[in-house]
Amino acid sequence: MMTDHQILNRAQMAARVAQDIPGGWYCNLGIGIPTLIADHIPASREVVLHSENGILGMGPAPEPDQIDPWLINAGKQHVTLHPGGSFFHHADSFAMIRGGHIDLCVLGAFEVAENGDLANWATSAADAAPAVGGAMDLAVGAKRIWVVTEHVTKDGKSKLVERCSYPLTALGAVSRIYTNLAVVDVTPQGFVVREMVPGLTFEALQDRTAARLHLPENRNG
Amino acid sequence: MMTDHQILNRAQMAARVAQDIPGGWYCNLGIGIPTLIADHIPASREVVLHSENGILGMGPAPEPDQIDPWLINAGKQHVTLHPGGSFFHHADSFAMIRGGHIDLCVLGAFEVAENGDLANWATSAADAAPAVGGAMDLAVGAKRIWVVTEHVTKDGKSKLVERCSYPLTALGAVSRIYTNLAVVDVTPQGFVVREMVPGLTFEALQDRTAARLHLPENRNG
Amino acid sequence: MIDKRVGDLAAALEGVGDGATVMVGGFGSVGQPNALIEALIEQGARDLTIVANNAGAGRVGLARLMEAGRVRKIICSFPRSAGSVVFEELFKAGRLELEIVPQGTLAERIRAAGAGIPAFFTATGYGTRLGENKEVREFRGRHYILEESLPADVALVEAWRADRWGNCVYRKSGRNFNAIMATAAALTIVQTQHVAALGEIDPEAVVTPGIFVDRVVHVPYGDPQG
Amino acid sequence: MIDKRVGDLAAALEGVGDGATVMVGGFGSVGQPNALIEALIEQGARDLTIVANNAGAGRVGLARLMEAGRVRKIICSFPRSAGSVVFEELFKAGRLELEIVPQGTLAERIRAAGAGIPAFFTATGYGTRLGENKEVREFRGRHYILEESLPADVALVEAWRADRWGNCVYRKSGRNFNAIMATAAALTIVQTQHVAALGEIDPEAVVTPGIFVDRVVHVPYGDPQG
Repeated sequence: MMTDHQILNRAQMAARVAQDIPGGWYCNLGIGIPTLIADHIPASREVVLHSENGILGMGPAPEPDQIDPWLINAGKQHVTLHPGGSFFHHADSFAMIRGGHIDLCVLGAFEVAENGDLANWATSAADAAPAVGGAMDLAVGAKRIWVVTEHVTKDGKSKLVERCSYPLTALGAVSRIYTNLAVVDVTPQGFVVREMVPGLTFEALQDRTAARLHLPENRNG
Repeated sequence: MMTDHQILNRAQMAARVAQDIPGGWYCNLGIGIPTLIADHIPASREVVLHSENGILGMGPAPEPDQIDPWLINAGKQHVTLHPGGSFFHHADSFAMIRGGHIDLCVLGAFEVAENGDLANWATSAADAAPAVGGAMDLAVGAKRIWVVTEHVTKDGKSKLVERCSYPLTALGAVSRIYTNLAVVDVTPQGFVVREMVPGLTFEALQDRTAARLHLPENRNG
Repeated sequence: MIDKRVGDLAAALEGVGDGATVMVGGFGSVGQPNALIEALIEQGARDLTIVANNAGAGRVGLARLMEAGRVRKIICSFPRSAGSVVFEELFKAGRLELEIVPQGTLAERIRAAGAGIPAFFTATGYGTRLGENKEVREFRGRHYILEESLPADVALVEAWRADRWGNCVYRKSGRNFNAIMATAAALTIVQTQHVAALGEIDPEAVVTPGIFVDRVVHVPYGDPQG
Repeated sequence: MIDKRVGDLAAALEGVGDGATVMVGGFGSVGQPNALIEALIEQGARDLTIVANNAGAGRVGLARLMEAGRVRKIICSFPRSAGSVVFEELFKAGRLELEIVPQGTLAERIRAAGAGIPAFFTATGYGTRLGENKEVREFRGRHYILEESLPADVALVEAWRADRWGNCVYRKSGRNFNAIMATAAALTIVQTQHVAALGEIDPEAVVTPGIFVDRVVHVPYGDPQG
């Protein structure tokens, strides 16, 4: 079924998330699309970026001739430091995370369930050596977890599901999902669609989603 | 019963303890006589003093005109800092203590039992508001605990006892006691006298001690 | 623009509620947030639980807050010290609840609260009166007791320098409980001797990153007294 | 006089025994104690348990130690990364034991070992595969699992500057696991880019006080590669 609607690319998805991050928040942006979000926060809006390898106040990637080999982010990319930034060790860094001091963490996902369960670290229960990194700590520790991801996998499988089938990262962690098709809140009632790309109908979105979608109450009522 | 023996004063007791502290040790010296020990460590012997309020490498009291009001020790006295010293917060300070990184802590005591139990924080089980400070952490955390104290109280009661009657600070913590009359090791066999002040007999020392004293095996055999 | 500086002490203390648990930094006279304590007396919140190493001295600062009848309970390691006269009076009169905590356990419970650790085991206090009624467990042949984290509603902190993001450094033995209390409260209020421009504090030497700090008030208080 | 400096890498690694648990600092290419790892390969200790964030990359450093058959087990948070070829080979062949630990839990277990905390509760991993078979407890309405501390026999640390007492500072994101591993091992060995005179490192900015350090070896290694 073809519909004539827009599909956001990775940069557009990152830009859409960036819109919703207010100045003054302390944010940790995961590897992949989340990392791109930083480029879409206007310089005038002070958002303080945290990297779990011990950086607060991270700035954008340096010009190639300005690279400091001693300054990388959790994704092992070279970064810069804003005035007001600071360095600390791994235990202090995860104290910030686990202690609930990070306002927002944006992560990628394999699956998000309608109860907020997140699966984003292992693609198979049989994989004996998946790499968890800091995902579990971030998912339980940050004040809010947003996921940014394609709505469906390359094989057309919905990433929004009733219950996760992949190994869980954390229970009930996710409060909002930004996909290339929609912005979806995770509520006690399940998935509530807040926004869709132009040209997409609710029914078409539901067709691509393996869990029931709801419209906000004020649109139902 | 009068005997013609020496009785060490506080400074002499402190000096006696100082003799046994080798260079390179990290030491925490409690309030009272233990604090005096620092004055008796020769400048040529590098012993690094820790204060639980966040100082390592503490130096002696400053000259009156050199006082830095921002630098006090755990006994709230003005101190100095040696080159190589460092400052840290209370959690890091007690991580050093609890984590077994302090080679030696010297404390005062109300009572030490022959099994190494220490009572040095509360003088009565009925006292509802005794001040414990860092005594319990030091007593369980330092690699070795030595006690320096008068052998008997002002009322003539032995501070070396079979079992403590005062509230305990820690179980089996003390390994050596320096008194104004003797140096006594706490061993699995109980109190073993290593040294007595000149003129004092073992019997006279036993008379002033409320637990059985032993001589070292090599002196018995 | 992030600017955590507030204009005066009244603004710094705004919203502290009755029944709040308030941490107060400092050890001895060094690092005491005296101006914030005075402002808390002005501010009027009652029925407070105070977390501090000591229970005040003389009739100023923490002692004055207690004397004004505003403190229901104090959690500390060393209530009795030279000049703790107000504490003695109130405690004898049964008008003050007291929880004594070994100093290292107090520090670790505060740090745990800031680090999202609800409870931990420690050997400190095992077999003593302060370990009574606490869960005991053996690890690798040694006995430990379970201690819970100690979070607060408000932390009153004294810093040496702070910037508009709330980054703080302390001065010598003034770091003490200040740096850990800053991490453990829902509302962390800093009185700072000096205000630094953003970027002026060496990123390698920041002790309290701004993420932990909510308000900064500039109080050039001068040296600790006594 | 306290002088923890040793003349060469062989002296730095002296006495590391077969079966030792060895912590290796670094995150990505930054703060890797590469010279000490190479020296450990030379030194010959076998049957090692390695604690590190990653399981090595390429065929150098940690990967070369593993390829040489000297590692029995690895405890890490992120074994699979770009270029973790040696890990993949050994793990598939069943020649390497693996314990995966969430990065924050790994950091806290190491910190706990250094701080004399044998175990603590954390929410991380609750309800997941990595929380299976761990004790669960509820505090204030939330579920947590019990994690034990992770001490080591040896820690290999890379510092930016160190003095003869062993005081260390790190460089930017090179602090990472180095500063906590330094506290958690019976034998802490530091390779430092620069040696400072005693007193040259600002006492307010020391990250690892010398009390945690046993040996310092001067290795002007240069910038991280890659």
